[in-house]
Amino acid sequence: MSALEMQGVGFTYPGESAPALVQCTVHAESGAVTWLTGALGAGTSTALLVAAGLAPRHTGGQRSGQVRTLGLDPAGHSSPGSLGGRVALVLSSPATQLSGIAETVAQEVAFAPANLGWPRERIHEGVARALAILGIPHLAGRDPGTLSGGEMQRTVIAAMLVLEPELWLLDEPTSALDAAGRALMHALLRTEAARGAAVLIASEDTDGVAAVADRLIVFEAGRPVLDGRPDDLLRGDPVWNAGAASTTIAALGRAAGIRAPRALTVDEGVAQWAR
Amino acid sequence: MGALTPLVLEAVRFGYGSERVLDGLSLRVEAGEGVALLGANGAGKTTLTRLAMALRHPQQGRVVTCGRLTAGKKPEDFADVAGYLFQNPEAQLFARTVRAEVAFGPERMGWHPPRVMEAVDRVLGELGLASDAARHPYDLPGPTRRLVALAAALVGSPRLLILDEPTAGLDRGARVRVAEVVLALRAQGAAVLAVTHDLGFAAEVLDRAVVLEGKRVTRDAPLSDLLGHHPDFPAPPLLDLARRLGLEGVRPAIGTLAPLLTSPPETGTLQA
Amino acid sequence: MNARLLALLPAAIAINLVVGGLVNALGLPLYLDSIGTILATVLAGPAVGMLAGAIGQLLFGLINGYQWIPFGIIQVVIALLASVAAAQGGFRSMGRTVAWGLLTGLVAGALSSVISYVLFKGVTATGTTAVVTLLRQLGWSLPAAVTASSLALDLADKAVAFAVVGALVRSLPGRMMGRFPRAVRAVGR
Amino acid sequence: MTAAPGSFAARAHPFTPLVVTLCIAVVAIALPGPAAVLYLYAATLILVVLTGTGRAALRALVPLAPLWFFLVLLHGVLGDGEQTTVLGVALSRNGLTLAATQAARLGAIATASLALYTSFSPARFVDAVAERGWPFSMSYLVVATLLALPRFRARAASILEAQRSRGLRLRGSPLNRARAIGPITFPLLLGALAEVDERGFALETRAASGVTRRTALAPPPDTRMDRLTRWAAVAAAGSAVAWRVLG
Repeated sequence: MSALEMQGVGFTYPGESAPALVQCTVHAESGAVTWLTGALGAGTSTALLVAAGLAPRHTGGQRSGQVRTLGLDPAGHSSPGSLGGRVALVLSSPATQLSGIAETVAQEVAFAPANLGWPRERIHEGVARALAILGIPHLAGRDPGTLSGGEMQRTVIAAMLVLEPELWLLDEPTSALDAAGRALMHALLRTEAARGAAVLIASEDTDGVAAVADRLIVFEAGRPVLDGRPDDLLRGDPVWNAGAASTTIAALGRAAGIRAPRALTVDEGVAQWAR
Repeated sequence: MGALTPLVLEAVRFGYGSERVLDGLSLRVEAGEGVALLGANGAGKTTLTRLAMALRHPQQGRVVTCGRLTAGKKPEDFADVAGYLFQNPEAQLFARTVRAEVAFGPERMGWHPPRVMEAVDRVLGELGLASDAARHPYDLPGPTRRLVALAAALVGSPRLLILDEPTAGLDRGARVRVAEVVLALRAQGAAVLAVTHDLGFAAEVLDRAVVLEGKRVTRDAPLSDLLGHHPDFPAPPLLDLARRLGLEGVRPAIGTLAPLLTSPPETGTLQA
Repeated sequence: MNARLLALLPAAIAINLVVGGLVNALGLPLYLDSIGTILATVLAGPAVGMLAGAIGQLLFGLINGYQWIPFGIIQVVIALLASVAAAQGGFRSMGRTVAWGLLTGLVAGALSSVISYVLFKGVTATGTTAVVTLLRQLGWSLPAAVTASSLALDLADKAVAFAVVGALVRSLPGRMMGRFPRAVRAVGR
Repeated sequence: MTAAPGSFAARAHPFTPLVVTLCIAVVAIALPGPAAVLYLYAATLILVVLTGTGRAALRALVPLAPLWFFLVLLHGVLGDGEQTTVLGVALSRNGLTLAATQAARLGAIATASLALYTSFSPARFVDAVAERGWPFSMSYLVVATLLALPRFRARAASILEAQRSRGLRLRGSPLNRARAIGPITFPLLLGALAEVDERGFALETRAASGVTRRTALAPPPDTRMDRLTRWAAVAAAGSAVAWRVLG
């Protein structure tokens, strides 16, 4: 069974006439990193919200089709129910994802486990572990509101990691991270997949995809149009034709009229042009 | 006015409460220059840009923006010569339409309606927002909304453009448009001062690096001397590639590099 | 309580407590300490508005002294009136909105003069008290002076507060409006 | 929100200062006459100094000063009845008594509540509520709003900066100033509403809605001293009310 099964899903936000998802079918497996990309408004963010059940339960609007998240219909389960703590969601703006009641980073990370009623010792151990993995034990006593964007993003991710979720849903999770933070984040996603979690990440920043993702799904107009190994897809033209983008170096190659398959990284680019 | 230096800071000291942020800082930004303001969090980068816009006033020393001493003046006294893009553009959006939002500044400055219309249409066109002119800013996706705020900073054709993290959260298409607009503004003689973590963007549109550390400027050098030669400032991919291909000195942007790299890989010749 | 309300309420309450300071920058004699209450009512119904108003007043009291807490009753009444206004389409046009604001101001002013007379012997927020003092000097009786000054300031204050919320909700983008079905009814869209 | 470290206010169970300050307010309103109320104000001042929140007594003077001034002006200077002369000013004797009673009453209430604010620790309060098994949404709303205030104030300040940088003038005719209300209030309101969705998503994912039993991360001890103090305060408040009603 897949961790996430979306079969022919349609979704329209309230107050909007155009649907955000149309006949959208996505399956994501445990133990793998699945990367979603597409042009602005192609539907990747909505797909994650539908997978989490937040759309339509939270947003309102109309959903059609079949959704099974960890075997359950997420729209029918509010968080304290059977999906509570099993699904992690990380959005691009870390400031809006702080709990609002934590005076320290440690309290911030402990927020969800405390809500779920975990025993105190397990919370303290989990918090220490999550902070260590994100490389921020030194921030444990800091006020989350005073952190830099990158520190806040790491805190928000630690606050999800502490739950040891079975399914990760990440929407542009590295927007505020520098190169080092991004590398750490990508390594974390691999570790989580190795632990057996299903990882879904939606990002238009495809520079790091090939090294991280097992699968790339390209969205266009509310549905997946391409699905394959990132390395194969990113070198070719279809990804561009779908309105999405490949890596910076591939973009340069395309602009320079280089035919597919194109170089993706600087090293490959040097080889491609310096031959 | 065209001959005036866009920004001069002389021996500036500034602090919040007892905490001193800048001390003995001097900086001069000439017309047409593109300056990347770099440094760790809390080094005073944003504070410096606030001093330039008269949002704060130095406790010692002086700040002259476009020939006007900021002392005793308010930010609204500089709205006609300087544009400021705040880190959080949501801090200013209030109007029903993108057009009205962008027209707000020129209207406050008392421009005649036809002139306002013309300037708004021009800047919306440049940023690719023409088709969104009648929409509510909050009906647009986040990245596009940031472009609206940028349009509002650009609409008055400022002599000094201050950008605080202009590309944070932008998608690739929007980033390219911002880069083009900023370069065009510089070509017209305006100075650009940007606080940014996005070194790729900086390498594309700016050429001077000013590093703040310990309350003052510790490094003031061509940006390309810094990128890739300092552990905190790695070379972004396009710059890295250009250097390794021997294209030193070419602006590391897709638009400028691509024409030099059009040869197909089979032939192996570089038409540089 | 659902997560949406947990997210909306602190924002509405903070708006009650912060907008006054923002408008102070304009040097206008307005408190505008009920915008969050009215907004929460229009967007999410009277119960949410009353909760926002009541908690807001409790926190205002915690920060500035408990003596202000009794005025929380006024916040609750404002939420009730705003919900009636919303149900009657009172936010449909600027004219209607201001009329409902004035009505609310009348009620709020009357209530606040009663509270300030009974509990504080006529002394409340400085703005009102200055007017009371002036009227006393002109020979008005204390209850009359308190009532008249409370009314005058509250009429203006609530009219502006309603006008701000009305103008905001009427101009809300479709995407946000879609999330708040009640608001659609209030402005009759 | 910081009491002197190690002081009673910093150590006490969060509900203790809450109950005590509420009881002081009840007593202040119930007590008749200037003498009793002045004693209460004095007792409150001593209490806040002893419990390590003495700063609150000074901070309370900020809202109190204008109230006191107007009380004397309104009742003393402009009051009716028998006159007396203080420092060459003719004042109403009854009015002065009324003003003094009310001033002390407000003084006790404001000082006590600011002392509570000084000693208030959000984390300890959340834990105390969680330990009793009371609804999490209650402590969440109080604490989330208190901690949101600085953020909203900062945002309000940056809105003013952004609009002024675009040429908005805050001075001028009343009409011009009234026209500026929209451009400075709308960004705050729109920004807050735009965030509601994402905040809600995050809170729900982090299991903040429908919490059945939250774990207290570091439950504050509720000592015998705490319980005694609370009962004593409630007894005092009850007696004061009884005295007022019966006597």
